[in-house]
Amino acid sequence: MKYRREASLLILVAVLSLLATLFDGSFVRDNTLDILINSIPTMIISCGVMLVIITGEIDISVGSLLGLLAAILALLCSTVSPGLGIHPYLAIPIVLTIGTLIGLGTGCLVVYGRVPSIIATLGLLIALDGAQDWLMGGGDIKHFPQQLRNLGTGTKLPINLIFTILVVVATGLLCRKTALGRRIYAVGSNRSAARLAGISEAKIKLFVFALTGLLTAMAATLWVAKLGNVSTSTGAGLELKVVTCVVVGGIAIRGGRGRLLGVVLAVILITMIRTVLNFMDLGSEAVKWQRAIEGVMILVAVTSDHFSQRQQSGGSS
Amino acid sequence: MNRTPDPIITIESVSKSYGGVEALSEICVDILPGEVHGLCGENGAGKSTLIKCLTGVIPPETGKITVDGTPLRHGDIHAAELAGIAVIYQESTAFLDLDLVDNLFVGREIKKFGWLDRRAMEKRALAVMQRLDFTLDLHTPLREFSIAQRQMVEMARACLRDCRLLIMDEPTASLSSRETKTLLGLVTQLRAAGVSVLYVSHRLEEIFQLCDRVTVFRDGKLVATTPIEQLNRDQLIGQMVGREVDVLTRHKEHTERTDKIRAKITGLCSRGRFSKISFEVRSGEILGIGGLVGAGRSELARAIFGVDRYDDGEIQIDGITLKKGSIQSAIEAGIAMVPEDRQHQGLILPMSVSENLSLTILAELTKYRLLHHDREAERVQSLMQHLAVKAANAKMEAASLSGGNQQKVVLGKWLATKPKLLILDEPTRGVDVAAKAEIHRLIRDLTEAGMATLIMTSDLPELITLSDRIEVMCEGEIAGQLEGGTATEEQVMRLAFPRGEAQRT
Amino acid sequence: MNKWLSLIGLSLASLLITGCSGSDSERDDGTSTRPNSDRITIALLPKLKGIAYFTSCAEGAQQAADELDNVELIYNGPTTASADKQAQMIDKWRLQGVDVIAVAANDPAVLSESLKKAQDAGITVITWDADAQAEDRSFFVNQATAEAIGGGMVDTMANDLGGPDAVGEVAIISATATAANQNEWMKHMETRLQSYPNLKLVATKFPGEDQNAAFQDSQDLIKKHPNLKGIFGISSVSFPGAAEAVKQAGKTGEILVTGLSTPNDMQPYVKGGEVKTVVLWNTQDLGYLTVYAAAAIRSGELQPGATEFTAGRLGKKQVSGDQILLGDILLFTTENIDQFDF
Amino acid sequence: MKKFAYELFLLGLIGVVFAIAAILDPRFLSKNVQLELSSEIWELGLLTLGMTLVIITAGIDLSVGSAMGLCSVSLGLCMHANLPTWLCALACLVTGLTAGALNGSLVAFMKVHPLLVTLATYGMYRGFAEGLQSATTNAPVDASEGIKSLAAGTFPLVPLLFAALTVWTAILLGRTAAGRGLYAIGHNEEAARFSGIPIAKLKFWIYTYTGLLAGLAAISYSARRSATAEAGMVIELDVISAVVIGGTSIEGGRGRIAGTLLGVLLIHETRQFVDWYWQRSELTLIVIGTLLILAVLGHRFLFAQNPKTR
Repeated sequence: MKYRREASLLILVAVLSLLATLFDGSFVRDNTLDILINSIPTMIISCGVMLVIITGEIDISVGSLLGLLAAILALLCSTVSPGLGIHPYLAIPIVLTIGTLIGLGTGCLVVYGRVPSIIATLGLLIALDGAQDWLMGGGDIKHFPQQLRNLGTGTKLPINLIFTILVVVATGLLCRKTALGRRIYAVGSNRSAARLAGISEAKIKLFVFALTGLLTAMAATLWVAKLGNVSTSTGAGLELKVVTCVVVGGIAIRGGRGRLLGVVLAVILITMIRTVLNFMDLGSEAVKWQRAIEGVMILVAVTSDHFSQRQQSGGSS
Repeated sequence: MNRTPDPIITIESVSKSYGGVEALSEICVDILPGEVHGLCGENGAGKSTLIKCLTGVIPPETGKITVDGTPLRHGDIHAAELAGIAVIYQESTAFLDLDLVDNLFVGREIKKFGWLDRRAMEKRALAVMQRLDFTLDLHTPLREFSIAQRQMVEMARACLRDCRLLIMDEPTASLSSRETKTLLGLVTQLRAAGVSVLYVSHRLEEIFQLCDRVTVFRDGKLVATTPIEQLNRDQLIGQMVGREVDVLTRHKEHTERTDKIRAKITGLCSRGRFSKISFEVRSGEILGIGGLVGAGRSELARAIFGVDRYDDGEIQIDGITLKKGSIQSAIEAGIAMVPEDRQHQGLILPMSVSENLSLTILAELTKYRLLHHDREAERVQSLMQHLAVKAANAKMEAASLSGGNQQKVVLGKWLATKPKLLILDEPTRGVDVAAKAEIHRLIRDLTEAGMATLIMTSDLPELITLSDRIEVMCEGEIAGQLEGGTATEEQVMRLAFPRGEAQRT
Repeated sequence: MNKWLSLIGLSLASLLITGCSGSDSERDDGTSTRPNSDRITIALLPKLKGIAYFTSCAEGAQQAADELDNVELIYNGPTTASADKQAQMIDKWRLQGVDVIAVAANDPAVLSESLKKAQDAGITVITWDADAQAEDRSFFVNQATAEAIGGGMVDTMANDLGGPDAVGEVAIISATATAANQNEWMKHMETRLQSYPNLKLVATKFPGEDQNAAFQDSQDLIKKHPNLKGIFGISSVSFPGAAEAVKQAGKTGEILVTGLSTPNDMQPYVKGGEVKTVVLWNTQDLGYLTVYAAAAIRSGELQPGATEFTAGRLGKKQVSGDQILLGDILLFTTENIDQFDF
Repeated sequence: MKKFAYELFLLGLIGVVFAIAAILDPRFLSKNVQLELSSEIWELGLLTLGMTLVIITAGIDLSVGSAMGLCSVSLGLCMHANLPTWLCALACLVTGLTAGALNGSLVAFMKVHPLLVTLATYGMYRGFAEGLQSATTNAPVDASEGIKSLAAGTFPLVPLLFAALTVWTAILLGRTAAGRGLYAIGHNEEAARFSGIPIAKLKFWIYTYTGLLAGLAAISYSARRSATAEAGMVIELDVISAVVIGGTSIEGGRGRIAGTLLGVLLIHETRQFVDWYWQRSELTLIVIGTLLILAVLGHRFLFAQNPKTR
């Protein structure tokens, strides 16, 4: 069945919702919107990282990159020293540009420097984390102009969510409806064949890395807008969460295969685990095991698929 | 036949060298419109390099290529494509994760307002399949198609490009006879439509059946371009190797065939792959397994060697039953296998010749569990001499050897284990004529020394001349037995085709 | 040949990188690691760098160092609250031969070995902000004990909710489940909560250092416990996270958030009404006092058994046993928060 | 000598670090300082031994640091219960072995991509470590005298053990059938399988070995500091960086223990000196990250063995 993965993710989401509903009857009604909003940074970045993984590369620098970009935006916008108090509509494009350029730089390291992407982005993960701390200097940065905060806290209309949906839809269209999207898959599926078909592997890869940079900058903007606070720990560990979501969503780690829908469901699933556990009466002792429980669930999600796949395809080549 | 004097493509004194070695030197060939132009030569003769120059994958160093009188921009894939040059490569260029429509159009998508026009692409895909007389589902990922079906998609892809010149590089290497027939029919059809075809193949029968003229390369140099009527088989081979070779010696009756049963397979079944397979191989005997591609030959070979598990049945070597699905126990029992895919399964290309050769006998080369480097060098040296592997030294990367020599290394690493049963899956695919003859001779010598050999091959002359006995498989079952040497290709084919279809052909 | 060229190239590149950043950092905090006989080098180690709390401590410390013209101040700390990294830094400072090491201990047990070695090497070890094991240091600059902090937060919350008879459910949002300081505080908070029989602790969450998780946990708590009246955000990540969640849930005024923070950092939420009272002490003074104490101990001016000593602009400070007391906990509310700038 | 060109290059880089140190602050180079700072190197070194094997097979183990944390906590629990020293150490090693074996069996027998397995266990082991610690002792446990004298006493047991394991691992890799098999797997797993290399077995054992090393590293760490769930936090980044800087190809098939040792030394000296001289934790991160990228770039452009192949 073609949509096996999506179906099982959907079932898991339903099971978790049901479980939570046992503890709180109005769980679904009260939490759906919040879970979606809380998933925004992961969701946006996952769209980019998914494309990177489809081309057969990986980007594990997004956590540090988000932190650095959030710090830059905070310094540009914050109305209190050391912030420069620049108008957000000016600052946001600057941050988006920086994000795209860093993404492009990563792409250049991978494509022209021929550094394996996992190593290039590991190096960046470490270095950009340092750069973020360096830039932040003292402590948290708060005091953002209302125009910026409105992007994240519009109570009537969740602008950030609408924007995220637009990003997801655009990514979906890119994958399915454009030549570029099909070429991204083609490069990941068989790079030498892609070359022979006249596709420039270099351009495609530069594009996906740059796009990931841009999307990370967007996520950073919405992050700052929503939480109104940037600290040195902003973004830490996000890269692992994103890669986990992309993989659980059914994107083959070797490239070429997987659909956006699965990733979207996986992001929702992994975001809601925390909320569901919060709503179950875990008791004060069990709460300490929350991270372990999440870990086990992710391990099961990552491996269970291999059980079923093995049975399906047997041992054929 | 409509013969216009002006060639559509002229190749004038094209040269190309890699690291000081001339791959092509001063090549001049012209291709006429509507002709099937054969291109022959041993591996490493420069055929692939010429193809790469023509398609713009690499630029030639000197010389020029003109299409209809206009020079082609060198090293530009798009320019070659625009000029109407399309190619079907030897190794599959399919995107296994993409569906048929995407495979046909990737790189040349049809767009409407910047978006993909899926409907238009589907329509054209159907049209081209109709023209080529086959039907496949448009939305199935190619992974789920057979190799032959993937090859058909490649054909369709080339046809879609409205090409003037279609280059086919060993298109039938992995096709069964029936599929080959379909494909050859297709080539004829293309010729009738005025498309020129540059046809590269090691299978001389196809060259004679199909081509109008044949160009032969040897060591990067042009030997001759000859109209096919002026050539016979031996002359063509002579042009290729520079001497007359007794390619496929007629089968000699083995006088020393013993009665000792080496391998006994009883009732082997694997769901969806093959069922009820039973046969015996005696020491000193070559048993050929014939059949169409997809008949289950390779799957059977993999099961015997323990690569895949099987559902039912038993494999015995010298009376000892093997463990299911364990390569290690198969090797311990004395089975060796030269797999189908030399580059991915047979060899570890980035490792040295020496490391490849000793990979199967590491246990023998250890002392106090440590590898004994001198002993390793000794063994490797003697193996290389025995097999006449042409390599500068044993430390060379296996990747730098020619196809024939690579295959000798694969053979060598298994002969080193002194196997009781040697399984060969397509042992001479993509191997040039001279190396092929050497490999055949080697197989025969070894078998006469008491080994049992099981050979799976799509190459019918090879199957018939090499085997003592032949089992023909059809749709996963054994359809019948034939005697080697005396069987005819027709007999094999009759057994190989599923019932009902045989009458039709 | 080109290998050696490349080597030279790379070494130049690395020189360049390190060189550039070097000049930069020296300009920034003017540190120099050269020992000097008549000068005192004081190494000030926070629990972690990069949060406002410790940065303002460092500012105070720098003021003191500037006033005392024989003091050179080194300020460095780990980027996460890691005791292991702190121990590494202490070891390095010992080897570099600083005169005083002042530590805000992330974990007494982990640091014990390094501190002992430092003392053996003749270095004066004091603690500030968070104490180490008593035998591993000479004095503790005590702004507040864990008991005072934990109890203070509970008292503040109870007070804001209506005094000793405060009624309602409260929750704690901590850092990781293994964060030593937070665990210590929580122990005392739970004890103190017993004296408010109508305040019920309904949940404790451990979002780690993840801002988004802290926000999410607070959000879920608010929904899950409709009678929730107060949230203790006891880490630098969870305090603003909880306040923001209350604000966005539209529960401003209904649910109060409290915790430890510098006034500048939480000022928007105090003004906004999500936070009624922020508990803290004067962090700049803490850093200032620490440096004065360090200098005084090193020069022999302050010795065990003393009952007070003079710390610059802070005047006379009380010494009780081996503890130097900073003074009272400060409570920042909307009335007084603008008077403080740190 | 050509064979060891890259190792020479690394030595040169270490020389550069020393040269910079000599100019800026010669005290850093004194025997005493180097000896004292070396206590940090053993855990990193131990873990890289296993990681080198894993990366040579084109695998990766992100969970080593978390496994080390889990081992440290289990050691702490045993010490807390006043169990005899040998039993504590054994429990710690068994925990590591088990964690490694879980990774190993998922990678080798279930054939899940190692990145996915260890990405999941990375969070899981750390989660268990934190859960276990906070549910039981709720604080780090001081190393017992037994463990201290074992791993941090006057007798340099850990360095000697590290030296022995290094020699053993190097021999395993360079001079045994298993080692040859690991390289074969890294280059071309399919062909290795067809050559009768026991792939699943080898993979299982190298992940398990890495787990065991995490246990050893945890004992060493706990003896120096204390038994805590914090042990090994983010050490996996340094471990992978050191192995890759040491010339092991992340794509598999290439790498040597000698290179790894130099990689460890280079990372260690760089980190220590930047920390030592500039006293800015964030600068250290920037330098290490840049070093990793530069080293791989250097390897690509200066030592690519066959420029003809892609």
